[in-house]
Amino acid sequence: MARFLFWRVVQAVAVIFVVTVVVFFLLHQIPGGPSRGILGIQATEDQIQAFDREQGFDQPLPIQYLHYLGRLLQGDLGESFQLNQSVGELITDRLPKTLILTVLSTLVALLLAIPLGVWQAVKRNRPTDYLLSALTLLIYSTPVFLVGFIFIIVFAINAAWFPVQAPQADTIGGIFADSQALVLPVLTGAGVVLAVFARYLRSSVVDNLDEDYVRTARAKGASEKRIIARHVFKNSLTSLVAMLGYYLPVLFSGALVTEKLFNYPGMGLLFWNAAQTSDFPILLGVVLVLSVATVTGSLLADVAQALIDPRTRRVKT
Amino acid sequence: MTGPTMRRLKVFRRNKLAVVGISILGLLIAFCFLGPLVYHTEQTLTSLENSKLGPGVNGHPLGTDDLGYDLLGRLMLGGQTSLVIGLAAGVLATMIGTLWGTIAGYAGGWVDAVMMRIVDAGIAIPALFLLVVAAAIATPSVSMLILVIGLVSWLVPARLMRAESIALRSRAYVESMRVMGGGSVRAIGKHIIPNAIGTVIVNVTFQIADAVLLVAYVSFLGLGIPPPAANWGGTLSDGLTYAHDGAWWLILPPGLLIVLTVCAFNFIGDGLRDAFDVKFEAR
Amino acid sequence: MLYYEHLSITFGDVKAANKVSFTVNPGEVVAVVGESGSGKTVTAMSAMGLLPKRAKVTGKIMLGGRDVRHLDTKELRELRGNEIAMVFQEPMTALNPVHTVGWQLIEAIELHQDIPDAKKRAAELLTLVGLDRPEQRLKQYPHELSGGMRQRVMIAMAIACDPKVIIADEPTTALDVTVQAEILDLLRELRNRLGTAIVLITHSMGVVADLADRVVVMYRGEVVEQGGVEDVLLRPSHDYTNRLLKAVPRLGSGSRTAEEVTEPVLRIKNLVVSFGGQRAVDDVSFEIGKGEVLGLVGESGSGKTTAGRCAVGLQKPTEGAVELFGQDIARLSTRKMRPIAARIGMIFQDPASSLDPRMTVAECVAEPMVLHKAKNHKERVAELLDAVELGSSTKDRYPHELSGGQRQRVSIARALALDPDLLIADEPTSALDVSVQASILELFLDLQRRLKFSCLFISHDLAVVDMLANRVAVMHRGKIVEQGSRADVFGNPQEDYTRRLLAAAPVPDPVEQRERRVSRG
Amino acid sequence: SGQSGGQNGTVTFALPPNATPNWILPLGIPGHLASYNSSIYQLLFVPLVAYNGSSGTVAFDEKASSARKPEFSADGKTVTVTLKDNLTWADGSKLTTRDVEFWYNLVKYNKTKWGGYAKGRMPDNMVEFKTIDEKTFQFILDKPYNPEWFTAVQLTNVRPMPQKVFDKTSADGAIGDHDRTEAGAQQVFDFLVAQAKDLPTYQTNPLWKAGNGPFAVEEFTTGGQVTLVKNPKYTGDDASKVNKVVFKPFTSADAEFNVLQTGGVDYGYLASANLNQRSALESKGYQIQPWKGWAITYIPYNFNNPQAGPIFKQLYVRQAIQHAVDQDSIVKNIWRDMAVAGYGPVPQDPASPLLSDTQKTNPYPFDIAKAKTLLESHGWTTGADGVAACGDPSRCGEGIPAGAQLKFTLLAESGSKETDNMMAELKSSLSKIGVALELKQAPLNTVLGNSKACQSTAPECSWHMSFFGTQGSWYFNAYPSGERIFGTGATSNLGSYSDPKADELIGASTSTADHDSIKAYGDYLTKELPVIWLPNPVYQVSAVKKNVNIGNQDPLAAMQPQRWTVS
Ligand SMILES: Nc1ncnc2c1ncn2[C@@H]1O[C@H](COP(=O)(O)OP(=O)(O)OP(=O)(O)O)[C@@H](O)[C@H]1O
Ligand SMILES: Nc1ncnc2c1ncn2[C@@H]1O[C@H](COP(=O)(O)OP(=O)(O)OP(=O)(O)O)[C@@H](O)[C@H]1O
Ligand SMILES: [Mg+2]
Ligand SMILES: [Mg+2]
Repeated sequence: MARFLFWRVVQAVAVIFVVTVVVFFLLHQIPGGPSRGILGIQATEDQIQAFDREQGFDQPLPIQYLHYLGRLLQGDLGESFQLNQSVGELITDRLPKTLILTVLSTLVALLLAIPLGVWQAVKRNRPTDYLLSALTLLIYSTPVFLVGFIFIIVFAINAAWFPVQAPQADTIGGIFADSQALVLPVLTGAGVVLAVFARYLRSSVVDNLDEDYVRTARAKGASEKRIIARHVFKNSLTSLVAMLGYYLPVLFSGALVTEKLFNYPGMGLLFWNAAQTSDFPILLGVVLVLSVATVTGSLLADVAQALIDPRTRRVKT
Repeated sequence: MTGPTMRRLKVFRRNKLAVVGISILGLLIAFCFLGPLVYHTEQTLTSLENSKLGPGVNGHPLGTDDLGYDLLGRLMLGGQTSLVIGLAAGVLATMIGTLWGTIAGYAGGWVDAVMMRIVDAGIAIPALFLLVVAAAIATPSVSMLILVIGLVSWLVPARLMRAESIALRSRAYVESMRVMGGGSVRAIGKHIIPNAIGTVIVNVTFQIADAVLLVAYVSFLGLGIPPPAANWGGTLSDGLTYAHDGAWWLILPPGLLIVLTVCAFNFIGDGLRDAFDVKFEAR
Repeated sequence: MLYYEHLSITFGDVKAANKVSFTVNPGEVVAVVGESGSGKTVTAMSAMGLLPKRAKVTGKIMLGGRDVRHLDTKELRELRGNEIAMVFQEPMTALNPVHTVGWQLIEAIELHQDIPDAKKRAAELLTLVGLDRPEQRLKQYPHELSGGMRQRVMIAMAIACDPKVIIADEPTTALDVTVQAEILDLLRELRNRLGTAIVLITHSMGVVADLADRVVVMYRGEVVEQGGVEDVLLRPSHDYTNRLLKAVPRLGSGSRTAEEVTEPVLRIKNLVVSFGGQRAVDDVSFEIGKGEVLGLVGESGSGKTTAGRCAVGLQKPTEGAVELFGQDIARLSTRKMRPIAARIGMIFQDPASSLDPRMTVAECVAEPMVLHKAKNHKERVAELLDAVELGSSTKDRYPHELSGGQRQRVSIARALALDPDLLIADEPTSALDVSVQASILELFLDLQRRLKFSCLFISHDLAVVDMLANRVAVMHRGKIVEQGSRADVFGNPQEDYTRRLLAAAPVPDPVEQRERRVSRG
Repeated sequence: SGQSGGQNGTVTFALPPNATPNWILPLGIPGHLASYNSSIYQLLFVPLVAYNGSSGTVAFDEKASSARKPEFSADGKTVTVTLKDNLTWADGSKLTTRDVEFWYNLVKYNKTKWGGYAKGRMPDNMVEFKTIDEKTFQFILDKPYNPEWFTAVQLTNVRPMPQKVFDKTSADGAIGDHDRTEAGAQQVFDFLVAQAKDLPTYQTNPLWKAGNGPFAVEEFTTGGQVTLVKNPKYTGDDASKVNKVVFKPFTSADAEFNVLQTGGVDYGYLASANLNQRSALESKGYQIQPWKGWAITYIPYNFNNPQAGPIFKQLYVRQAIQHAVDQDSIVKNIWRDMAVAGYGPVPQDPASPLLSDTQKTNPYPFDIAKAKTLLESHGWTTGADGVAACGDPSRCGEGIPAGAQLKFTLLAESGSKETDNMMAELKSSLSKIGVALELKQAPLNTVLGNSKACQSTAPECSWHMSFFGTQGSWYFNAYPSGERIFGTGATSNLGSYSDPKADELIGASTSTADHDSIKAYGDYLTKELPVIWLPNPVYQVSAVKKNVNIGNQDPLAAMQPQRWTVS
């Protein structure tokens, strides 16, 4: 196990390295370079040159990359071109916000998806199942931005049940204190993955209900409820959790839309604005953080599967 | 060949939602590709004086959009783009993913490790990033979107197929073929991919649905194909700008079409999943 | 205690059980035997109310004076595990992989009993079924136990609430003879101590002879004969029972002799294979001469399959050498390996999975010819199918449309397609019931006499090997402990392990088996 | 909630997306010049000379300045400035010429690091700083300048800073005359910039509390929320009438509009697409006020592009293209009247005495037929693909081969519905005269990065036309001269437009004192079409709570919140 872990970590580091290389070189393929855009149309030639010199854009790309890597290894993600803050600061500022939203969204999605998926599995191929299938698909196929938009118009502006903005506080405590303002953004975020989770869980529960151990449990005299809750559920959930690791990027794209609509400056928006302004250090930093998160997520998923769930070792039929 | 095919058809037909999905898809394709032959509209020259007419005004059954294009005609045109991108990108992603995953799973060892770490790296780089960079390097066009969407979405099928491939490569029928002196190409082409075809086909339908949604998302972010080209997502996100005006006819129809398309493909996928599931009839 | 009266069970058009009637008294072991698919499992399961909803049931199933069929869900739950318990065929999948053994055992206890210290009781149960260090075992997950241990956990779970009836569905098929003997002893002790009635479903007449008081023989959904174990096994009255018993291979009935190996077709020298530090095959050497059948026997997991896989290059040896037709295969490139591959045939342990489900029978059989670009496929395929007694009608069928025995014949036909000089047959009959097994063995012997190929025949069924082999090698924990002519090894075993193996193999004669058991101690 | 805005004299102002304030030092450095930064720091540190257009025309605003109107010597080479008497820094000391000299020294010795620097301009054009007395000083210039231009374009950049607080080289270093030596000035400059780069300390750093403006910082978060409170120590004659101004950041215009609809801000904005909501907003207590910008909007032609350049160099081609732009329709249908048609290089709204008659009357009105004739008469014929091709090179013009097509790519800024639609409309109407546009979209920064002034051989010279004017292409200082956008070789002359006559007229407009010179310049470029003139959109469409009186909004895009009132 230790050896396996060691190699997976080494591989994960390699993956992150590859990601930085790819992202770095891709960014520099954008024609025109960032200086003119960053400094604005009013900037003079001297300033542009000074900026390029300062950022090392006059050096060959591989050298620039090595410089970047060198600073990265010292934990320095660089300075934003435009925001007058270091990328490290910006990310520590924004990451918790996005995390709150995505974690809550995921939890809500799970809370809704679990009973939904299980119920569908129990009633599989019956009208209830079809109805719920259609419903979850409807949610799934409505683009997030439309869902958020409808929520705002209906529940915030017209009915005024909830605020139109996500919590505006800067502290985590402050954000949670304004819990009412969290409702709409969290629901919007949950919509993105709810249907996916529900469908995944349904098929997983259906598969598990066919397993022999369910028959064993029945033979013991366990009730159907107990079988679902204590036997099937845990089996299905471990694979669902394993899948969660890979859903980070999806959640992240969803976060951008929620952040834009609900005036909630998080990672998605940081990334998006940086993309708009060619703020390379931020782009690199955000992608790096995301890739570390994703790679760690998938690593944890692999390890969790190898550790907890012996079924992954069995050749599946 | 007829045996299993007929059986699958039967199972597929028994899934009512799948049949509904196929019918919807047929109607949508007819609407987008045959519609313009019957219903001619101007879709290149703008007509600002006719902008945002309500449904039925001046002979525009669904009204016009903010540049004065007839909306019904625009939806047909936009549907072509959305469906073509969706189908092509979905198929492309599945093809790349299938081959990649199968080879990685079959080869195993360090080849597998390297190939799958590349997939990990791909998953770790947000699709959004690639879209932004691609849009900055080249103008979005149908083929570029197909390529980019295809390139960001082959990763999941690759993972799926790797798992399948690992399971299948140690099946006795693959091993027995190797004992008989068969090579890897035959093992992958003749045994592994055909036996994972259920997974592949189901995956295609989901990929297509996702690609249609991704096109909408891309348009919402302003990274879509520039005018006068149209796609449903673009029409929808443009329409949202005027939502506060009460211009519902700019939102509802494209929204509905997207929902219908995505649902149709998912329904079909569900049906196919059952059709290719050997256990299905035993249940 | 439990009795069935005119029980019929149908699935759609399939009549799985037809007017089945028999009785099980307290403290009695009733064995249910019969060919595969004859309705043994469904009949037993119906007593627990565990049949799928599709099943249509008529007749009576009386348990402790109540008809199971008329109980509601709650009453059924009260019954299950409490009055009647079941040990399932597949211990591998019958336990929940994500819960500890203790959790599952305690669940079984607490569902019906209000015991303050269920954990202690669980540990007691494990001790009762003969597992050491029970406290520790409780914390383990199913995959951390061996097959035999899992089977014992299943039995512990079944007896958790002292049920009046236990149904044991092929409780020992997955196990080797020594473990099998222990489990049978355990069941016997339970019956003796608690007076439990046991319904025992099995293919093995040896097991029946060992444990049963009475026997019920089923054929095509119907009970064709029932009676005391000695009556049925020694003086069968029904035609099918007769056939069944005749098909059972017996140790000591073999007749083949061994000669000096002169020109070895396969030579394995000091073979070692390790999996993550564990030596699955440990310094094994043997040779097979031209036209000779070497039987490789030993308990489950002793490394037989692994050795066989090394012989054909499917498994890379950790140490040691494999020579095929005088060439060291480790040194051969893939291209040079091809002509050698053409001279080898292999039959895999599991016939169902060795055929591509998406290829027709003809395509499967033709595959080696396609690979080696041989001519006239069509005629050759027809010839081969003919040789294994498969009609031409099977040619265009898919594997799932065949029975287990038919599938096994297809893989034999395929293995023989290129007239191999060496055949590796890995438990070619383990998945079959005795009657089908008998006809396949017959066929094999016939072909081997005619075609004169050499063969490595892997099996844990000593009687089968006795019938086919010229020489025998016995494996134990990765090592070959004894090797010699069939007559020497089986008739005059030198090694302690070989002797134990022979002693543990039950014989299908209740009288003889009783004597053997007593002498074993 | 919040039907009545401006509670307790507080006004909440909505910032546009992606424009969060992040600089406080009154010396801007490149990359930190966003207009909201200067809007904020000039409320803390009063500039030497302020201009403002809220009176209806852009003019000197003495109240908001720290000096009286500068006086120029007759030869136009000496400026004499007298500081106002009543302004004091937070520590109670008076504003003196030393504070101006401090600024001058810092800029002189650090000019390349300073954001406002351009070669030949300040401080290059100032030969000497002469202290007369505590309140009076002189700048000696290198040559005569148009006083109006020099005051409006150059002196507005001068920011007196509290020398007694700022003149040090480290946080706990001693105050001295470090700025008077080159090395010392550089150390001080670097120290101040380093302090300004520490955004999280803006709220607490004593440097930023030393100002003399009508406001003081109460809150300045890294997320971009800034709260200014009325400065109790302010001694000038422009004291704030509101107690507090909150600058609130927004992640998107949509999010801001949602908040606006629930009354969450006092002074916000809306997209022109949402103007139909006007009455709904008015019923919620808002007033819609377009905020006009002192700007022009245009699409530059890349005259140095090897293929398209020779075509663009033909005036008749530019005339035909300009004739094909239906500005009125764009203004009405796309901008919903929140833009003003533009015909030349001088801002047309608000009105100014600098506008030439030619530009007022528009020499190239929308006329497709005329545009077509212009092209046809010069040897262009429209092919089957609808694109005009040169059939007669002798008539088409120099450097245009036979068969050359009027096919151009237009790289336009993304992210705005109005721009998208304007570009679509442009493409559509140009296609009617045989000009094919291929539209590309990219974020503003990418568009700017891609539209560099370039030599024709350089690879980056492949662009044809570009649009970056969703909020106006070019914002002028108070005096709308064109040396930086149309002068030969100027950095912001993206399309490399070059015309000796234009250069001459530009030179005159910046060095002579009368209005005729700039009118002559405007007249010439209106006719010459160095770019495609387009409607100039308003700076923003503001929605202001009815009980908050903001007066006229300054076309120079600055704010005077001290003059707002809450009733
Ligand atoms: N769930 C089911 N659906 C349909 N048919 C079934 C089902 N379960 C069993 N059968 C059929 O009922 C018949 C009897 O099956 P059963 O499992 O009782 O056989 P068995 O005697 O236990 O055989 P084996 O020795 O192979 O275990 C078979 O033909 C089988 O195909
Ligand atoms: N691929 C593998 N990875 C790890 N361990 C393996 C692998 N294959 C076999 N083993 C282990 O090697 C040992 C020998 O296995 P093998 O399959 O050769 O046994 P066998 O004698 O054929 O048993 P059976 O009679 O049950 O078929 C077992 O302990 C098994 O768990
Ligand atoms: Mg059975
Ligand atoms: Mg084996």
